[in-house]
Amino acid sequence: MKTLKNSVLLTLAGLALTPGYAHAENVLNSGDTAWMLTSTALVLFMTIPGLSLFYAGMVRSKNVLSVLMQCFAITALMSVLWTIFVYTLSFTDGGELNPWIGGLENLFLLGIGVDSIKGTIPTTVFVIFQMTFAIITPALIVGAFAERMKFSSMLVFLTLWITIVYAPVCHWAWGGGWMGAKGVLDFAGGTVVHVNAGIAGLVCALVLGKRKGYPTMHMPPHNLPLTVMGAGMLWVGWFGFNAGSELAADGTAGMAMAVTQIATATAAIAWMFMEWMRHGKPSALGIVTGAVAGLVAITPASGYVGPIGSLAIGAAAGIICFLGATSLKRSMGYDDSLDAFGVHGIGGIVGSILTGVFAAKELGGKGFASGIETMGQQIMAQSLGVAATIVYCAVATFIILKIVGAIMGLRVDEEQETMGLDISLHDERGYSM
Amino acid sequence: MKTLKNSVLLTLAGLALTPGYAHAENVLNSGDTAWMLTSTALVLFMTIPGLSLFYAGMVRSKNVLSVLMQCFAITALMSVLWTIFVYTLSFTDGGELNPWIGGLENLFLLGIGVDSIKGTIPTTVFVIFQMTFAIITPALIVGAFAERMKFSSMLVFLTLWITIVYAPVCHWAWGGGWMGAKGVLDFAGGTVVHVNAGIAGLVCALVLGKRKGYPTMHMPPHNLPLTVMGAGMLWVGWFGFNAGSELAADGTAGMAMAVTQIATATAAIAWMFMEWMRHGKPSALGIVTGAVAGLVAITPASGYVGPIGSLAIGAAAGIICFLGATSLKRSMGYDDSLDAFGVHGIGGIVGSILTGVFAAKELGGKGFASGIETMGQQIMAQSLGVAATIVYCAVATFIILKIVGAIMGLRVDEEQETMGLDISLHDERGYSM
Amino acid sequence: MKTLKNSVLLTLAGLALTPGYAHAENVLNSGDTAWMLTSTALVLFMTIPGLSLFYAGMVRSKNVLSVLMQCFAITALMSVLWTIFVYTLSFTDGGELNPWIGGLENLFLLGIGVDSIKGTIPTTVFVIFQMTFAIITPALIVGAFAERMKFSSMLVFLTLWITIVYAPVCHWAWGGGWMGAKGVLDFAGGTVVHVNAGIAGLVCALVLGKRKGYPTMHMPPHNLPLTVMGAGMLWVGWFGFNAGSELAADGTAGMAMAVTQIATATAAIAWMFMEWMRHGKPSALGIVTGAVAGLVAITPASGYVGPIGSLAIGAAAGIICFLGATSLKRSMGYDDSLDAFGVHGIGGIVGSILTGVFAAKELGGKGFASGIETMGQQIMAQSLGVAATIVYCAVATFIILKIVGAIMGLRVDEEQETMGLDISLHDERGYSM
Amino acid sequence: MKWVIAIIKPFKQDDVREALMAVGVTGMTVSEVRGFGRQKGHTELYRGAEYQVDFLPKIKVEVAVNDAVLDQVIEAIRTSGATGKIGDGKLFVLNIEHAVRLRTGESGPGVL
Amino acid sequence: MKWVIAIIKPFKQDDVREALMAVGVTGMTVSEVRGFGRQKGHTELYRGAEYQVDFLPKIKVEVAVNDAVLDQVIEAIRTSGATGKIGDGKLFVLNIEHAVRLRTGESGPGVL
Amino acid sequence: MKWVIAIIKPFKQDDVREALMAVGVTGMTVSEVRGFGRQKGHTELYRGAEYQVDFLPKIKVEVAVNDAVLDQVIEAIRTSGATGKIGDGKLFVLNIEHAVRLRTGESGPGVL
Ligand SMILES: Nc1ncnc2c1ncn2[C@@H]1O[C@H](COP(=O)(O)OP(=O)(O)O)[C@@H](O)[C@H]1O
Ligand SMILES: Nc1ncnc2c1ncn2[C@@H]1O[C@H](COP(=O)(O)OP(=O)(O)O)[C@@H](O)[C@H]1O
Ligand SMILES: Nc1ncnc2c1ncn2[C@@H]1O[C@H](COP(=O)(O)OP(=O)(O)O)[C@@H](O)[C@H]1O
Repeated sequence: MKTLKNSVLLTLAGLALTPGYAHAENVLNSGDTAWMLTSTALVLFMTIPGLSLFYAGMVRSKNVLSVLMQCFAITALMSVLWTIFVYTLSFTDGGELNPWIGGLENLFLLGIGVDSIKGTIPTTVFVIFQMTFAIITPALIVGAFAERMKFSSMLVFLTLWITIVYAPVCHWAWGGGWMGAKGVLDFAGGTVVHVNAGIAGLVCALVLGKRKGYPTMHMPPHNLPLTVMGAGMLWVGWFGFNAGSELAADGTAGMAMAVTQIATATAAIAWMFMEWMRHGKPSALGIVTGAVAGLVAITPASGYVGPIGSLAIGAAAGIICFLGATSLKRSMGYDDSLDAFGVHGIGGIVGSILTGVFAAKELGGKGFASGIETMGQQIMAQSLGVAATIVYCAVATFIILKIVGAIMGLRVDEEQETMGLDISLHDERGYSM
Repeated sequence: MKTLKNSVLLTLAGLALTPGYAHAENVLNSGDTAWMLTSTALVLFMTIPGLSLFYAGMVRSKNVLSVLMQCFAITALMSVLWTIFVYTLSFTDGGELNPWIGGLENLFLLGIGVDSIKGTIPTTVFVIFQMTFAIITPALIVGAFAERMKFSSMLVFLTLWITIVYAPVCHWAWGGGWMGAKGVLDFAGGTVVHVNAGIAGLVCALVLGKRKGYPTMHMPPHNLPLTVMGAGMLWVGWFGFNAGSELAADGTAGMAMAVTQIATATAAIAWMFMEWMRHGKPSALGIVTGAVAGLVAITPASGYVGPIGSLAIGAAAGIICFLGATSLKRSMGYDDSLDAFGVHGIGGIVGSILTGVFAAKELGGKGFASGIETMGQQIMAQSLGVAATIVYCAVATFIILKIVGAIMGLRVDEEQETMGLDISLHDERGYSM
Repeated sequence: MKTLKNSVLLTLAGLALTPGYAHAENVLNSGDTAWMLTSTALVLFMTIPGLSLFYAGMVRSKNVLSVLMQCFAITALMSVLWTIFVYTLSFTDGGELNPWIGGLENLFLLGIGVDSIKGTIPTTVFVIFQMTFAIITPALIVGAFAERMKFSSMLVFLTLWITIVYAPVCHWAWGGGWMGAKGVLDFAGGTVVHVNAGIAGLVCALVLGKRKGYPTMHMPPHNLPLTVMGAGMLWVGWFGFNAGSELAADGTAGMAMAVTQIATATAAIAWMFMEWMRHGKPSALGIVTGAVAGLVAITPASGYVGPIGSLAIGAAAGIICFLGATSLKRSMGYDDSLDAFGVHGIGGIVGSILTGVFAAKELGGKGFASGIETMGQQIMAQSLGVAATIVYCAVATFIILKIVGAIMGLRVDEEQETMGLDISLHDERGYSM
Repeated sequence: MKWVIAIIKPFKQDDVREALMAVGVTGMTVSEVRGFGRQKGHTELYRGAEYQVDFLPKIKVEVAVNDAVLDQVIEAIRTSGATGKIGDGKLFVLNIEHAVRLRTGESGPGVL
Repeated sequence: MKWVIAIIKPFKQDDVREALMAVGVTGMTVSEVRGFGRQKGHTELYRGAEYQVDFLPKIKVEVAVNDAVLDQVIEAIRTSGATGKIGDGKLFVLNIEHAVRLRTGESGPGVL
Repeated sequence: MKWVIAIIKPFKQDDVREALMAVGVTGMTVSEVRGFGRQKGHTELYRGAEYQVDFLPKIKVEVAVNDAVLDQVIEAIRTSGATGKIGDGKLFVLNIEHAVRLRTGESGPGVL
């Protein structure tokens, strides 16, 4: 998402181009509002049903509902927490602490009314749009602990995580914190969403340990059509994620949508050919995973790069995430069940760094952050953003997991795992054909 | 949906806030139009595929197509009927009969052209947006008679129902009829859509009787992932339903979307914890049903309440509908197969009444209907709207069913029911794996 | 899609109607942009997941992933090709060759920046919106060669096809070529998309030959709920296809959406009753196919006809495509597996011709193309457009197939076909329940 | 020991299980099968392509019983599984030569 | 009476059913099974995780026949079920000691 | 020749297959079944409607073996299929009177 400073500049630029068109800050623009209402719907669509189907198809049929339920419960719980206190921690002024965390003035969204405006859209729309990001980020982590985490522990863990990890990182990048000030470019969530979720996922996979039987037992995805369907929904919904992060229906939103499409397509093709070369056949699970990798990688770059940059970022994402989700995972031996780290963590890192390259005007981009002059500086800034997110997220996630684990345990017991979480945790079965 | 009078006022208010911005009545606004085109797509999306999947997953596999087909055929049939005569009955001036029913001036949509404007959007868009409401309302009733009604009888029954029940109730509330005039607040269809469909469903369940084997035979949902998927789609599409009912992309639309999200999330959580406490485990079917209950309950309130009100309405809906769809149904013994009444009827009543409470300015709402001064009066108005809908809908639905039943029968015969409606009525099978 | 000339005229007309509203050409309009961003998402949604599910449900379970993968790979590949050279061939000025094909000035989208404007929307949005059409057209052809074509050959075939067939036909109609100049009306792709894909499908079916066992072996659809779900998504997404083809959020877009809804519903009902009469029972697969036939047929007409015209076109499409996909196919004996020709080819022809009838002002339409005065002339123009597309597409497709076939073969071998393409080409299985 | 195979109508499964439990049977194994017989199937129709489906869904119940209770078991299945309509199904008895309980390794009649 | 169990390739199901009907068999029961044998399976690959799948989809046909027609039935299955390629499957004959038709309660050879 | 039917726990399928291969068995047929026995089932709950599900998912392994290796086969299944917990399942041996390989038409012990 553009930082607010950028937003003003862009809008002024936009005004210059559109004489006679009342597109000023703090005046509601119905076109921008229409697009942001739509974008909000699109990003929610990414999680339910998109991501939840993408994930649900990959687990064994005895766990299909547990994954769907985790994503759905996260959606509901994060919405409530966001309303009560996470929004204000993320996006209001934190006073002295502002580089690190926001303040408390909008607890329970108090102070935000029908007529509150943020930029050119109602503040309520901004709040809900951002809420959908705070929903999907923890939902992405599900991919790492699927098929073995206790549902109750997951709720507690993620409540702490959204407060202690997401809110500050979000504030750093978009809410007026240090990361934005340092010129780290993160248009739609490369660090805030994907690196954050990917690293948290990796820590979860390591702390929870492998699923019983992994990797010797066969655990083929139980219903790949669900996964392909979910991937298609993610792709479509991601237009709201990236082009919506412009917070307006303008040229930057248009370019963000274009580069999203191009990078995603390129990554899908790249993954497909990698698999074809390495394993002799291209697969449906492969190509859709490649597309998701492309979506992830273009996310931080989407408002800053042009078509050429998006082809390059897409290709890089497809190839590197392919290696991450196949060779790296297998050689390291952790059980990141559905590749939350392999796709989102790695894709987020690749995309965040490459944003520093392809934002360059000469490469068709919009140019570097204000105050940054060379590609080297921008890449440094990007790396700093990534590194800070990795370190803070990894440490904090680890501590939270350990505490929750000590108090209530993290994993279901062996028998429950064998029986499947659907029956053992939820008393229901996915299919009764 | 706001009544037209409100619409003018709000727009004027909007204009005051947005100097230099041409957002006047009867002048097309492209932003508002963009949002309403989108909203129309979103509300259609609620029925096909949303609601039809939500329902289809809950029946037995031998009836899966029958439910999908019912929803699809309703979509098509209601669209045609709406075009021919139901729109004009609902939304044009009925002259002397105007408090009760509209007129005939737009039969076959004659008189509505490319340049016709309603408020700030093309009249065609208003017509189609409202059409999607007239599609989903009868489709909701399917939940009550699923797995046993004759397809042909259903088509006849719902043709009569949309004419005799829906058109007038819609006119009462939104088309210039008595309900709007009395100050009954129904932003997006608490009475018109949900109480109406819920009560009609209850009458259907009572008149048609139980499914063979109910409640002793096991009838677990055959494919809950479909249901969870459908619930996600309903949630996303509902943004068009509620925020679209503002007919503009403005601050009220933004707030309507925000409170929709918050109430839904709260209801889902509330249902989940109720189930957890009462039965020892939370379930996926439970949490998604809770979300739908929240969506239903916030519907009438969505343009009138604030975040605090939405938390309260969501919590109430989750808890009360939980009791309705579990304890009440079981103790009364009717077979409302998929809880059309338990969720939509009860949720609609709860939401409509509570709109009278949380519309209060002190509780963060927009204030009461014009002419209404106290919360007590508003609650009385709301109760009147609900009661009138219940009584009229129940009596009329009962009579229509009895007549259709006498002429052509309502239920399939025992053998067809045992065999499943897919084979016996449609000569096809859902799955051939 | 309106031709650019029309676009200017319509916009000017719009301006006349909306005093004080800055909706001029080459000035970005945020409302129009919002709608076109949304439309782009909707049209992508038609292919993934819409069309791919619609098709996937109809094949046998051993081929489910192959169909999903074909659609997904087409989406990715066409996006990349469009970016690199197909867009510029389709939509830029071809100089002397302009009646037949565009030029090369926007290779790699060079020259298109954040600030480029086309009409009232960013050029990037126009590019991506049109890209989604270039995605779905080849994806439609999948229906004709499903369950037997080699994946690698398909990629090569469609790469050639999009270049040699799609790009020129698209340019003829919308890019400034001869068809638009002749006054052929094709609002959203009757010839460019549907006749084109349908004829290419027919040629594929004839050249590839029947599936092993067809028509004696039972090949029932393996998962009709997927098909019904996909049909619902197609319907919803088609609003972007048709109403988006106006490239603005205005009265014509509104009417395009309205007639799309009405024609689709009418065609669904028509097909349902045809089947009911001919076979004794209406089916779910039937009604959804009827809806798709209606969507296809109203496509070329959607910006030109009124409600009455849409009722007529819908009814004609439902009845004629019913005969095409049932009687005609069976009597001719070709194996158009999922009726790409029967629905899209025939529906496209019916719709394109009838556009010439119902565009008439007296029938509620917008009037004929500029320079055309009588219905007879318009019908002649429409027939010319259809005939040219049929002949060119058939010949070119045939030649491409023969060349690709000679070089690398078109079909999988018998054993692979028996085993199913999922295992034999992709090393994965759709379901492991 | 005998191996009793009964092919029954799906909706009779619970009745048969209860009848078997009533005569002291404590274990059984069931599976979904498709049956062809006198009971006529149905037609399916997909876009004009008509299929005659002759196989109907049935449940196969397999139960190992000691010789002593065989007659009771047969009678229990017969009375609980019959509706009197064509397609009720059939029951076949085969001989078991040997039986083992995997958990304990014990064999012979005590296994049941 | 004999209980004939035949494991065949799925796409041969209709041929076998017709061959059986041709020799006068009026009832049979089929089910989906997975077979392991000489015929080699296939590999599946999901994000780099390779599975060797040795079990192949097969159809199990079970048919009770009177002794008199046993040879004909065996021959019918053999000729209709064979393709000559590895994996065609096998046929086993077991003895039925007793048979009952649930609907009527009649037992013995008349049951078929 | 004997027809060995073993009802086992699903996650034991690979172990049993390997144990069988280790004693020289080259073919077998498995299917998904639902078993009722001492092992208790579970409860399912849908919107307040509670179902007691007594049938548990099991795998049925069927393998035809020559008499000479029967004991080894039984032992292999027993040791590989047992976990020591209730519900491990059972094994039954029936007699095969005749066997045919469809592909070649050969019959008798050489079929296996
Ligand atoms: N000879 C047979 N061998 C195996 N199964 C049979 C045989 N005959 C019938 N069945 C099974 O019994 C079921 C019922 O048989 P059917 O002839 O339809 O009715 P009924 O048992 O009332 O005579 C069939 O669907 C089939 O599964
Ligand atoms: N000993 C056996 N016991 C049970 N089923 C067997 C046995 N051997 C083979 N089968 C079944 O027969 C099928 C075909 O056997 P296979 O060895 O692959 O080919 P063929 O029958 O041509 O020799 C197997 O997939 C399996 O289902
Ligand atoms: N008499 C029987 N006939 C057929 N199958 C049986 C019989 N008894 C048990 N089974 C099968 O064996 C499985 C395990 O039996 P169970 O009594 O639960 O445990 P155990 O084998 O440890 O005694 C059951 O689920 C059922 O499938």
